[in-house]
Amino acid sequence: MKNSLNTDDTLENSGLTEEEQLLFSNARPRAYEPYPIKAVEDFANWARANSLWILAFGTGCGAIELRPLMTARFDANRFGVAGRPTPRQSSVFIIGGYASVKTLKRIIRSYEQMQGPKFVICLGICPINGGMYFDSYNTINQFDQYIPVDLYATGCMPRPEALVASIMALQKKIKAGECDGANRYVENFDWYKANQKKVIKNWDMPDYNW
Amino acid sequence: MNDLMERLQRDFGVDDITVRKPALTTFRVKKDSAETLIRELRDREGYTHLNFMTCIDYIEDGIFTLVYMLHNYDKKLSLGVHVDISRENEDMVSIHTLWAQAWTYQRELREMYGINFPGSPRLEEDFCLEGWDDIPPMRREFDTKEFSEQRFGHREGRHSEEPRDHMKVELYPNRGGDEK
Amino acid sequence: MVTATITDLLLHPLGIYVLALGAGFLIPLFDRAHRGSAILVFLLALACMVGIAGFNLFGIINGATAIDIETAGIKPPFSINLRFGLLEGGIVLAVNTAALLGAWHYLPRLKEHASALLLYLILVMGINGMVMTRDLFNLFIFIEITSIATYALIGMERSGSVLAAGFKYIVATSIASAFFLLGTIFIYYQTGTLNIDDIIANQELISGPIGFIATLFVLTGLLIELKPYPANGWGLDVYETASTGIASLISVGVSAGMFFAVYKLLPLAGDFLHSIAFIGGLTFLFSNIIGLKQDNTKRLLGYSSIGQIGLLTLAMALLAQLDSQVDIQSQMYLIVGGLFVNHLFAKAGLFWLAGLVKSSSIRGWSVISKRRGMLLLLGIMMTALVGLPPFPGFWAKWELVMLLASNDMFGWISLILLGSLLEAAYLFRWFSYAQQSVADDEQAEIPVSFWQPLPVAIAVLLLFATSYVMAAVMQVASPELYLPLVAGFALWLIDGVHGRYKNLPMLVAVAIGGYLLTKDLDGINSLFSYLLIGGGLLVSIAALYRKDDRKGFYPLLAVLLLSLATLLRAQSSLEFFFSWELMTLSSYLLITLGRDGAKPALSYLLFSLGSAYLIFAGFAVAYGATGSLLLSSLGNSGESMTMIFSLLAAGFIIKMGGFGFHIWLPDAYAEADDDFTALLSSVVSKAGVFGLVIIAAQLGVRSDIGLDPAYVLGWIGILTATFGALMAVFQEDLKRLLAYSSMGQLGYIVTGVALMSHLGWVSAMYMTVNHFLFKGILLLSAAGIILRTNQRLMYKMGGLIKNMPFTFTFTMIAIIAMSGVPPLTGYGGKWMMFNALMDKGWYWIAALAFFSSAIAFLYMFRLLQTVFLGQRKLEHHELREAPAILLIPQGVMIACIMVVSAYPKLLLDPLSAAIDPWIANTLVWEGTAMVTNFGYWNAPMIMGVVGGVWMVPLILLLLISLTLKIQKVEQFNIVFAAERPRRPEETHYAYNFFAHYDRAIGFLVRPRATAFWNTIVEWSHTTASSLRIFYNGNGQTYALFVVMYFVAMFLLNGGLAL
Amino acid sequence: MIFDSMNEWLSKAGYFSLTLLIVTIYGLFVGALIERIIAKVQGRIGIPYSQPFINILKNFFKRTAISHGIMFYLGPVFRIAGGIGTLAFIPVIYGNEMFSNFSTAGDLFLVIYFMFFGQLGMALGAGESGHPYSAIGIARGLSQMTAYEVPFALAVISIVIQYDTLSLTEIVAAQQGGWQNWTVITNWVATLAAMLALLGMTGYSPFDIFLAPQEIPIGPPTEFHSAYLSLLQTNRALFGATKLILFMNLFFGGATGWGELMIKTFLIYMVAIIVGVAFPRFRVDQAIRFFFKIPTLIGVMSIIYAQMLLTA
Repeated sequence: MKNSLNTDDTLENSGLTEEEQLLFSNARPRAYEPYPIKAVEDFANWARANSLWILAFGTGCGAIELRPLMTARFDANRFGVAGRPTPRQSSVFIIGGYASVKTLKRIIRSYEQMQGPKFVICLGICPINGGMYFDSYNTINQFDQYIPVDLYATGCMPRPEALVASIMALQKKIKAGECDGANRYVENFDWYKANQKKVIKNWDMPDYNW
Repeated sequence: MNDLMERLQRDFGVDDITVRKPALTTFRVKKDSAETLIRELRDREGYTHLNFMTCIDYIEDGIFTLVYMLHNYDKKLSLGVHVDISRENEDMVSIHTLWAQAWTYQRELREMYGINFPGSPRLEEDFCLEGWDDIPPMRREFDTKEFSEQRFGHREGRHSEEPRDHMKVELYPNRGGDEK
Repeated sequence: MVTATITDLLLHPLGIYVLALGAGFLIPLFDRAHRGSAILVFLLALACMVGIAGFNLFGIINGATAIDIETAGIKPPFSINLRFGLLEGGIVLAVNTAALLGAWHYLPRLKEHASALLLYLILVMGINGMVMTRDLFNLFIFIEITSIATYALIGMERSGSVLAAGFKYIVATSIASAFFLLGTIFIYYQTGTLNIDDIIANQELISGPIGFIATLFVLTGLLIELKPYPANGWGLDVYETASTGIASLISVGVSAGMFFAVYKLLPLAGDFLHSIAFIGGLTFLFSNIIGLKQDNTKRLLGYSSIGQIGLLTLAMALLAQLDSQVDIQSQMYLIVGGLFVNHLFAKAGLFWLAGLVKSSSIRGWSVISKRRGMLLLLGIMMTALVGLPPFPGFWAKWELVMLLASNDMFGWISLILLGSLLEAAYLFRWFSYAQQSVADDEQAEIPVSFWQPLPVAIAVLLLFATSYVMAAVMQVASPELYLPLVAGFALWLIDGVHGRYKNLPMLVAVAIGGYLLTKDLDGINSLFSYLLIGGGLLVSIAALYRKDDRKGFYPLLAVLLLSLATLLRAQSSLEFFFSWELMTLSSYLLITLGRDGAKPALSYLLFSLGSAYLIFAGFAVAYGATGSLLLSSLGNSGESMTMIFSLLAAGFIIKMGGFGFHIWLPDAYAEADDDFTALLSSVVSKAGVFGLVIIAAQLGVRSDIGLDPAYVLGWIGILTATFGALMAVFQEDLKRLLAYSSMGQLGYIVTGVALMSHLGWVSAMYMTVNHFLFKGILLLSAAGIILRTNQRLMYKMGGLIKNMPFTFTFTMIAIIAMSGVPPLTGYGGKWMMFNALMDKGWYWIAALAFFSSAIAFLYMFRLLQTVFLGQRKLEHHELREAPAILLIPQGVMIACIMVVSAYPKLLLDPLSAAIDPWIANTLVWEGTAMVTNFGYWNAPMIMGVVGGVWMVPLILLLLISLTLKIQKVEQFNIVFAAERPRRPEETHYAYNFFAHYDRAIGFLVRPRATAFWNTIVEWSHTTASSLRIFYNGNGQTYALFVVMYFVAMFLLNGGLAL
Repeated sequence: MIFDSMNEWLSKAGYFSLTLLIVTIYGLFVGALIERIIAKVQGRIGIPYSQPFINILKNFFKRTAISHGIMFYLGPVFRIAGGIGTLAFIPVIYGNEMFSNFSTAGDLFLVIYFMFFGQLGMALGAGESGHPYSAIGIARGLSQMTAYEVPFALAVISIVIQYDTLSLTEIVAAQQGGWQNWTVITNWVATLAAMLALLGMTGYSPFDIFLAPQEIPIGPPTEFHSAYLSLLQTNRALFGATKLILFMNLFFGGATGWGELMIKTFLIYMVAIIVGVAFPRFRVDQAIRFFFKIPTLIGVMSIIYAQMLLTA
């Protein structure tokens, strides 16, 4: 699975017309190193774990489970969780259940627009193996083929309690420094891109949405 | 209602008239006279609203049945107009001239069933599916499971159970799934 | 001795008649031999007539006595009794010259008939006779000769309409002559003499009903010949239909003769002077109103002719009234003579031009848009006709108005100014049609040789010469005053050179000229000279960026800038007004050089002239009150001070685009050449500020009378600022936005001046300098942007920061300096003005100032956002930075802004010193801080603190950036999910940027002012139409009018009471 | 000589850094406190007090970033420089030379105009990001600003008339000697107008459309992230607190100690919060029209009132 990083620093952006090539960056994403001092990295991870800003993008039916999180009953604010309407400022992407091919395209865009370190939680069974949509003509079966996933909260659907539990598990994982999805994505970029392009047939966007 | 049906029978030769509910009647009409009949219903009989139009694939009979659902606001009556078209020659007259919004339905039918509505606007554009490259997915000869496995892959470890059998085991584990 | 006698004999005035008659006999003879020789005789005769008149006039000017001639040795009425004095000589010389030039122009047509040559000579002789004769009956004879010759000449064109017009002409003039003859008989009955001098001497004999009727008949007869409104339809028809050669002679020659005849009989008029003045005024005003509606070239010229003669009549009657009280003979010569010569050459020239162009409608004159020479001639003629400097009409009008003002005849002044404005309106409307270039395939070739326009050119030269003579007589003809024109002329000579090589001479000329003109100025004038001349030069450097030839641009620019210099050094109101008008005219012409400049330039000119006439009126009132033309004596005007202040201030405010009078401003600024707009806004608009400061200094400060209008002025200023800003918010056009912004910023300055306090003035001057700096930068940047993008609409740009980083930086700094955000210059101006406003207790104005400066943020940001930021268009990816020559002046101005921001004392000290002579200094400095009653302002410290607090986060961010992987991305790498951006045009949020603001308070800026002025225009056109109802083209009706006119005169002058 | 002034500058800068630190921490803390109070009202626990700090740290610790250009990069710098500068020109603690900052550089007028500095810079930065929502947000924000400036300007003019000075120190000095001397008592009309303007200034509901989180993802800062965002967040706390200090100085008698300052500014802040939680959002043109009606009218009355005070 570990492909060697393509040495060529630019992407082809073959999905774009010649004019559009001018308008989108063709730079290849780069992986980032942890801070050289361990204590700083740990501290940074602690801060990241305690300030989880979730991208407000309900990608599937599970999005409905996200809403109660902010209510008095679950109050995810306690854990430093907050919603954020723009991917630039978010650090957590919660995939709300099944992802159709059409939505996958938008998920990829949004994911790539997020700034690292970034974390992905998949809700429900569908992102794992298709769930009840295992034989659908437009729902992908294995989400981690396209985007690196840090955590699965399985079930159909998992309840908000499960979501809270998964957030706490994510925090633990971040603090342990095990959430390197963004780097994995970059390191295996060509493999991910090939998978994405295999299912998304009208690839009319740049290869990496900066 | 009966008057109308009699008249339609007389003028257009509709058949298969079925009263499904007090307010809903369906009937079948020939492909050639369908558009004229719908126009007549809209302009003369007050069926001014197009609820929806959809399609049923009768692969065994080699036909698509198009369903136009019309509604009369004054009488609060609905009419379902069924039109059979051949699966081989899947052309149908466009009714976007009658209801502008019909082109959306027609785009969808084009994408999902491959039915052609010559003259309908933006027919060739993607509607729901972006970049679809196979036969239209709602046609029944399309094997969706095979397509899914081939395109989206298959994760090992998945197995399906008959819900009834599964629940028996779950509910009566001691009796080996026997409900008695 | 013998030779002298022969010379005397040959050159005796009588020779004119001898020549005319002799040539008249000879022409048919020579014609038989050879047509060419007849023409030679004809031209020789005319030339000799000019020569004789000139020689004798020269003699009289040098002290010879007037020549009285009594032919045949018999006493009048049986002899021909002539006099050749100063006036007669002048008029005869002018008329004969015009006739000679006219003959040249008309020769192609004249030479077809020998009899036409003959008739022409007879006509000229008739006019000469009318001028020179001192005998009533002779006068009648000459009138008849002239009429018949005219009629015959008109009849040369054998088309129906011409013949009909000629018939109407002969009918009307016959009735008029009949009146005249009747009157002559009655006068002879009462006085027993026909000699005018005798009649005047025995004036008391003309009395009782018979005397009344006699005078009435004589005067009415002559007046009708002058074609007064409304009994002038016959004259107009002739003007419209007759060929231009004849029409010009009727307009200038015949009218001149008639006019002089009236002049001669004026001493008899007595009580009739009022009605003569009334007739003249009415004719002047109404002809000019009707002229607004005219599209037919020759008819328009006809209205103009009649109007001018009306003005002459008015001036003459008024002066005659005054003459009875004080001796104003010399001014009378100047005024009547000036107006007359002006009309004579300008109108004749226009008729001749009309003959060359042969376009019946003024809309068709665009055929000469490419013929710059003819355009120039047309423009000069119109300028002269309207009475703009440096032409004789200007001096004459000035003298007339001043004279009227000193006798409190303000009603007549307003009428004259209004009529002049209307005349300017239709004449320059015509000019703007002539300027509009048409597509090449429509470009009808006008077959004009080099020689054909020559008479017109000579007329132009004569106008200039007369002008200089008049100025010399009025003792204002200093070389300094004429320097702008001379410089402009010199530059015009090298106008054929390739574009860029003309800029440098222009700059040198302006620099040297400006230095010479302004070197000995002091105080406020000196400050303004640095701003206007130095700043003007700086901005003009940018003109080098244009590669094309720009015909006419550089001479006009030199005239403009140097006229600003003469404006600054003006000591008297006459010099001031002369320079002001010159500035108006040259800036108008410069605007017309812009892309679609003709139409906006017209409205610019009309508003400018309106403002100029208000200033004129103000000076007139001042002259009336003080009897002095010196600007420094404005303050002695006592009770009229408020009036003077209001008039002058109104004039200057219109010029600056004040609230309600701003509608000329955006169009003119937008359509002028881009670099010229920069000059217009940053430099030329300051002339208005200068005027305002001057009058405020002279009038406002010295007494408390100035206070109330000052408060009004303050409100006007702040309303201008507020609405200028509001309107700028809703503009899509870059230059219109900046134009409205200019208007708004000048509003603050007006308010600052209106404060009439030391701090207020310092703030106004400071803002003036600041406005020069930032608006110069902004408009030069705009010039660069427009050059590169070829686009003025802001929403069609975007993202240009990537291509034009310098332009962006300069614009941004200029905008910060404009907005008043510390630490740049704008803050100081706002702070001082706010303090001064609070000091004065003008709280509401202060609140509005706050509000308008907040609104200003909206358009300033919009400018930056929609042009430089946001999404760049695909076609703009390859654009280059603006040319260096545009950037250099901007860079200099940026440096000035930075220095002044950090050390405002450098600027404030000289400003304060200049103001100190007028208002006691109230500025208190504590070290580098300025302290007022309310607060304090320590500019260097602010600069330091802001610099510091700006550097700290910057360094922090730079440090953090070291640990980050920052990727430079392209314009479409923005946040999007469902739909990706497709085209920059769809993604650039720029069009109707403040739609919500429009929804909230946009109703405030619906174009009410435009609607108001449109209504005015509509209304005057309607009036013009309704005034035209008298002209139905029917000869009988016209005859009836002539008769009724007499009846009306009879009734008006109390005929029933007899 | 030069060293003396250098020393003076350095010591002033040192004291100011202390002020800056206190005010920033206080601003962040009070933000968390308000969040917790709102949470309590809603029956929740709410964020930890440390949350705003962690958020800023988290953004500093982001490892990737993008840049749309030099203005985009400088936008947050301008923004926070505006915040710091505004604070620098306000004397924070009355009668304390240490915390009078650089208020000798300019007066109230300077503070009001310098507030625009950050907004303008931020607007330029957001503009260069090229995101249409940023531009829309700025257009709305600026329009709203012109509207609430009107009652605020009127109120300021009113108190300048009342105290006959533009100096903030002197305005505070005039209010010393008990609560009955505060502007809120002596010129309650102006205070009312200014407090209404404060609602617009703080950008809470009902005047938060320019940030509109759902419709135009948080408006101007849509594209800002990582370290840029942490600068902006710091400034939001700092600038918010600075505005409250300005209001406290103008209308509520200033503060003679940090405790008094915190209590007073917190209470002023609560006004905006209570209005914010109680009212739904205005559309921007409604907001503009609102400010041009009642608050402006009150502002006009405040000037008349001040003139009456002066003559009385």
